[in-house]
Amino acid sequence: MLEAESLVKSFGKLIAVDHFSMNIERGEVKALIGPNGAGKTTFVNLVTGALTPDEGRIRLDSRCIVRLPSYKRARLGIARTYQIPKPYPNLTVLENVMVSSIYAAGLEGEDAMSAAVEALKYVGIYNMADKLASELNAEQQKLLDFARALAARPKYLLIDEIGAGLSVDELEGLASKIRAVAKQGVGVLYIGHIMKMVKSVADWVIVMNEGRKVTEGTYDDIANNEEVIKIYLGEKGAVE
Amino acid sequence: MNAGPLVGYALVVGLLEGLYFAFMALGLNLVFGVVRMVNIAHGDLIVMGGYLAFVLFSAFKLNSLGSMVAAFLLFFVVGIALYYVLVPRLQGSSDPEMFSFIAFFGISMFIEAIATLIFGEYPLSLPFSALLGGSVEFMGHGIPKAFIVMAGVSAAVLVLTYYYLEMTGLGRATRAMMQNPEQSAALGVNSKLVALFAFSYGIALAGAAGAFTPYVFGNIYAAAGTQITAIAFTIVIIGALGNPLSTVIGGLIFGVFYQVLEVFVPSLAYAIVFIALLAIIVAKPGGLLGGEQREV
Amino acid sequence: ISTKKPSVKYITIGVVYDSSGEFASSSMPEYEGLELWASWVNSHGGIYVKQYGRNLTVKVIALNAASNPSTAESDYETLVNTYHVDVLVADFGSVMTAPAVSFTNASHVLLWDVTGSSFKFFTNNNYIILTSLPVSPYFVLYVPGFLHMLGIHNVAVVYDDNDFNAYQAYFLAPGLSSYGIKVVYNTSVATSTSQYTSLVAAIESLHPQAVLELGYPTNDEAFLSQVEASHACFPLVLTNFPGQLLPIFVSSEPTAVNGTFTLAYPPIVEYTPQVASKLGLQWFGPTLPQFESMWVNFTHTSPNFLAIAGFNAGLIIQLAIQDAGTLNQAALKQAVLSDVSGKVMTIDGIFNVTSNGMQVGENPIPAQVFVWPNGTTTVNLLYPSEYANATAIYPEPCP
Amino acid sequence: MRSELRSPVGFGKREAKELAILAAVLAVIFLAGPLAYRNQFFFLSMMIYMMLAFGINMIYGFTGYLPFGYTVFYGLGAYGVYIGLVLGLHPALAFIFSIAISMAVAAVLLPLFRLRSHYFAIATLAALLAVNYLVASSELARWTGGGKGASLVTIYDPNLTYYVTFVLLLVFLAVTSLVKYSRYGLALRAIRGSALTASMDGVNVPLIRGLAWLISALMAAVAGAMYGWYVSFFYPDIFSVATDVYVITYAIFGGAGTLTGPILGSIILSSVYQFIGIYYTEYLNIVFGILLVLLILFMPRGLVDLLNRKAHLRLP
Amino acid sequence: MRRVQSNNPILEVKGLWAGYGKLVVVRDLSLSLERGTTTLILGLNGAGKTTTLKTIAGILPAIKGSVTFEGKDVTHTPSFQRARMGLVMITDNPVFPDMTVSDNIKLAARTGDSRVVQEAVKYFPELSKFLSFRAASLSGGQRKMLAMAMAMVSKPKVLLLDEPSTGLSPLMVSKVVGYVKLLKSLGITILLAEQNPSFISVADYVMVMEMGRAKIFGRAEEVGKLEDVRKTFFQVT
Ligand SMILES: Nc1ncnc2c1ncn2[C@@H]1O[C@H](COP(=O)(O)OP(=O)(O)OP(=O)(O)O)[C@@H](O)[C@H]1O
Ligand SMILES: Nc1ncnc2c1ncn2[C@@H]1O[C@H](COP(=O)(O)OP(=O)(O)OP(=O)(O)O)[C@@H](O)[C@H]1O
Ligand SMILES: CC(C)C[C@H](N)C(=O)O
Ligand SMILES: [Mg+2]
Ligand SMILES: [Mg+2]
Repeated sequence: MLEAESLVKSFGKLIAVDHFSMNIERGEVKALIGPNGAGKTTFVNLVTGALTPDEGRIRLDSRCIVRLPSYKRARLGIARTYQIPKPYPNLTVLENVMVSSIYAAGLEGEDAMSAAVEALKYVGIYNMADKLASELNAEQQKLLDFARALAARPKYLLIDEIGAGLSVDELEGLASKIRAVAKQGVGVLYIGHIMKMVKSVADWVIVMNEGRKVTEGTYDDIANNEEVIKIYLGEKGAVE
Repeated sequence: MNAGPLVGYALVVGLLEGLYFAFMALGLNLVFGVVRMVNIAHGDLIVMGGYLAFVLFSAFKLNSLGSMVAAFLLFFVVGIALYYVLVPRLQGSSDPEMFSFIAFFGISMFIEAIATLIFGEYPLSLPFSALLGGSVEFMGHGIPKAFIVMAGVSAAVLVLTYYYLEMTGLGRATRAMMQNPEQSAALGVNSKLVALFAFSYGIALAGAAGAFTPYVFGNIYAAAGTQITAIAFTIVIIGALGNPLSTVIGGLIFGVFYQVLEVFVPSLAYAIVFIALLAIIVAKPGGLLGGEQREV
Repeated sequence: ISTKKPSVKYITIGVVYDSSGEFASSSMPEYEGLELWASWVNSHGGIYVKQYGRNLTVKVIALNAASNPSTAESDYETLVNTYHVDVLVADFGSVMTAPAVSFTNASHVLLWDVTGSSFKFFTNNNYIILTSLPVSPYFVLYVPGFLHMLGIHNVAVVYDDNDFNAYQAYFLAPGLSSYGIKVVYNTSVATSTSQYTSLVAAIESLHPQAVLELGYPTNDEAFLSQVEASHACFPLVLTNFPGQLLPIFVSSEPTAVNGTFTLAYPPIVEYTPQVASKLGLQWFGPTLPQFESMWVNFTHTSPNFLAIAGFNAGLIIQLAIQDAGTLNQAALKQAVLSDVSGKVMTIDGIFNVTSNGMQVGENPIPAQVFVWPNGTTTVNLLYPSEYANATAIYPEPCP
Repeated sequence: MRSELRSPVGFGKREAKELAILAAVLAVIFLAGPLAYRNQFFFLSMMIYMMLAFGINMIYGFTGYLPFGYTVFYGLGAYGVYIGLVLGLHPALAFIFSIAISMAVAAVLLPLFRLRSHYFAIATLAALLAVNYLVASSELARWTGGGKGASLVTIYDPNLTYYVTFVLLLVFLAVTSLVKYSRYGLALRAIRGSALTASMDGVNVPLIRGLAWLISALMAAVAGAMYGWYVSFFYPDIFSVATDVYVITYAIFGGAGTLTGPILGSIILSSVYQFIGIYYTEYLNIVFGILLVLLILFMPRGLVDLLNRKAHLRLP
Repeated sequence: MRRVQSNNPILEVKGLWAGYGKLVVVRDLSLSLERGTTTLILGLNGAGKTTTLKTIAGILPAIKGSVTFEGKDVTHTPSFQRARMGLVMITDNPVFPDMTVSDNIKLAARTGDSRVVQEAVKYFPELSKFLSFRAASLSGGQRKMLAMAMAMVSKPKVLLLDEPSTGLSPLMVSKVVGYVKLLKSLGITILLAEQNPSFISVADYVMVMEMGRAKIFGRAEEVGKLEDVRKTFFQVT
């Protein structure tokens, strides 16, 4: 289990994450939603070690990892994607993915190579394997991010806003892939604003606002929660 | 040695010179900030400004303040020419910062060689009276009046530049163009003109600052450029690259540190200044006034 | 290098110089002095070499090191191994001479060192001769006695962290203490230093009777102009280079240099055939006025010490070749030691080297510089008495 | 259709063959060269520049961090040997001591990697100047010789220096090739692309980049020690910005991040420098200056890239 | 394909081909905007929406074809001049990260007068907390909000808006739809590229792009009903 306990992170006067707690079990998909600036990305940054929390604890299978540098967390099985993709522009797509199959998953030689190829095929950008990552468009870069995260053979996967800009068909495909990944025993935290996506992937939804947890529950609970409608979904609820 | 008055004296001289150092480094910072060019020839341009002041004084007895204005105008034109030769191509390259470093090194070698051919190898210098003779007494020691004039002019240039970048539409457009060229163009910023102006202004500042080098550095010679570039760079990074206000901090720190150290450990003054600079940058990686960057 | 086929018509002189960079200002006049010597010799039909039974003209092969010691190393090797020069003349100063020292010693090529006066080049080295400037210990030979003569008991010393100045300061200390002169301020600064504002104030606060600033030309200039600008009125300021490069100081710092002291060399000090004969020495080469007019024709500038040093190197080489009658390197060195050293005076002064090749003859003379409002100058030679032509105005006139 | 996908990681037969060919080429140049053109120092300095270019390649080519003050390690390499001898060490130990000093300074400078790359570049320049002034200072002259300079004349042996340098050059070539084709090289290039992503992907960025930095510093230190040993007299100006710039230029001209780039860059440019220097002395810096500008404007990715694209070669 | 003819178009694009170097992305596209109307370009990823907008704005050069703005041929006019004439584009990455939020707004308004900032805050109160922050510290969604404020204060005649809703919360999306309505009510002619069909409700016309060509063009109500379009953009899981 990946647990965050009462995390706090502020930037100057602004408290981005404010005593926020949650956990994920392997095999389940949870969604984290909330208005823009709620602190979702900051939370991911805290869990992966890109930022250090001011307060609070993070535990991976009951081991406290809050002091570990991010590369160690990655090797322990925490992988992520980025809201604004950050591939290695100077590396080919294949090389991009191999960095994580080698360093995060700890694979060697042929194994690393085949794990990378497998991830690319799974995500659907294998045909671009020897292009430079900088030649991909924004959406392909998101998929590359996803492939990198998968090649890390993670136990826990934090997906920050992968759907934005994808077509309905692509979203569908992605949703079923995310569910399939979870079925293989990966705990997934899905962050995104496309409620259809949230509905189709998540077993459980957590709502965040101004750094705090507002409520949590099943998709239907959340979609009908007055406060969530007020701060997040708007009068008419989800899209359409 | 009675240290009290000496330290007071060194502080004041350091502040006066520090303002000039900020002026000296300002153009470098601007050129980097605006077009991301690492102008390693900055010091050589300053030296050429110094030569210009020398020539104008020898030929027309022109005061260095006049030479400064002349240098500014002349180097502005030089900046325009340099811009067209270098900047668009370098900006289109895969690593503009590093490649510009090399290109400007070429320019630096070129300037130094030309300067040697024209002005010969001897150091040249100007009497302080070419700016303003005499000195004022402070803490029992004389401060050349020329230093005070120089510091005043430097402060004025710094204020003017700050005003240009932070308060005017042109300055805002300049910063916008640096950060997001496509969007700034789509909002009506004439990027080429803005960049051309800022770059040429930066080069012109180098030339103008040169008019005072004979006083601060004692003399000018073709090979002095490298050392001046190095000092300018360190000043720029103590502050923050691309932030002219911070250059003032860098200049003052450099000036004061150096003068105070010269009182106590002259032989290690430069070494300690540079070590202190390193310590500062390590403690504040973005420079003293650099903001933190959101990366994720 | 030592075996020359009789068919060869000229003597090749290899020299390294710097057309740019920090040593250019000093290296160029030296190099041009050597070139002037070459054309002078050739206009007289060359040098008679007994081995070939006839006169050979000289040909200078000059390589540029652009003030980079590593390039200089390559140039020295190229001159020796590719051009097989008969005579190898070093670049200016110790920094640019250093790369040649071990190489020439190991290759058994005699290095004609013009101004690389570093003390350490001369230990365990059979293939080096310093032709101009005394080796470091002798540089400041007359300074302590001179200060003593003026009744000075305490001095401030500022020197630069480089070979030339550091050795000067190093050998100055025992001299001063032998006269009981106290060093109240003794510090070095980086050679690239050019801001002396607070340093001058620090010295001022100690009220020394004399300030000795031992630097390179850029340091001396900056120091003098700072002393003037801050109106620090020292009774005596002595710097190195006005005595070598006076015209430069006069044109750039006329008021700052006025009244200050220096160590004088030719052309400020004029050595003449009369002086030579008085000392029982043989005069060789042009007199100073002859040299000056040759130089003016050659370069359209007026000569300084370094130009004379370059020319002088040629003269000594010429004497050595004539005397040895061969281009064999060991024979040349032997000729210098046994027949040239201690026997000859040139425009550069007495040529006198120790058996290691250290120059000890041309000791600089303490002098005082006056620049008159009309731009003319007077340099009074002050010490020792056999050279003195005036007495010091001490303390210096203070504006 | 694309040819079959090769793993970017792994040092196999093909890479070993490539390395052997390159080593053979170097052997021909540096063992036969001095027989044809009798200027041993010309070839020695070419090797030294090549070592430095390999070092720059290791840190800049692979990680994108360009140290403007790289020659600080070169100077320390030379001075370390001198200091070692002053301390009374056996000459062999003095060389080891010199490398240890450089490594120690490199380690002290490690926090500079917290800076963004251009800050880093300039900060190392400050380090170069600081060490330069420290070494020159009279305060430490007891150990460093200060302004009076350093002399290694007691261990002067140019031929031995030459062959030792050659062997070490081959070692550096091999190290570069091993790094380039290993997972370590992949990680370095990843760091160059985005250090943040790399650490999120499990790369121990400080360690791996720090190691590259140390290797790079070691290469410079060895180059400096060999230079000092060969010339036997040197001064604090060995810490020279000019040397830096030449090396950086050589490395980038050849092609940073490649195996053949440093070799080609050093051979071609140091020859150009030598020959322009000899025949067009007055105009050396004018010509070299313009040449550099043109190179960078029209051939910025280096010679190896140009040859590979235009002449359809496949230089590693 | 059906074209709607207009007598007095403010912007007219004829036979436009556009792309990147040798890569042609947009083919033979024609379009005319009636004054005061809002036109929505719907298209999947890579359909060429951004490329079209950038070419109209002059950020990319046209390969072939012409762009006429208020009767003047601007095909070869640099983008900054088009912007000054009133043809403004807000890209999908519109902020200046190292400038403060209020400087971002001032830049877009082409004025140094702080009153524009106050005006913008009136419509976008969420931004008021951040006015003196550097835009780089904003969250993904906050940047989009800033973009809308910038669009508003730039006072364009024709506004080209690229995907203003990506990454926004549903509440914000509906707000953005509202903002577009507001801009429209100010008389601004809008050309909007989106994948989110919610914007059909503000649009007068919809153009559907596929593989760089305009596949469908028509009145919003009609296009919104087309089976094809519904299947691509409205499909419910
Ligand atoms: N490095 C930083 N410096 C300053 N403020 C920051 C920084 N990172 C985040 N913030 C602020 O913290 C708050 C939370 O930001 P965060 O990116 O976590 O939001 P989010 O929930 O991911 O929003 P979105 O859905 O729009 O992506 C925002 O107000 C943002 O401006
Ligand atoms: N800078 C570029 N260089 C080369 N090709 C590009 C560039 N930008 C976009 N493309 C290519 O042009 C095609 C159209 O891209 P465009 O950005 O116009 O699509 P879009 O409709 O805006 O899609 P999206 O919804 O992803 O923003 C894509 O195939 C893309 O890969
Ligand atoms: C001309 C001289 C002052 C040079 C000095 N002998 C040196 O070694 O640097
Ligand atoms: Mg976010
Ligand atoms: Mg787009």
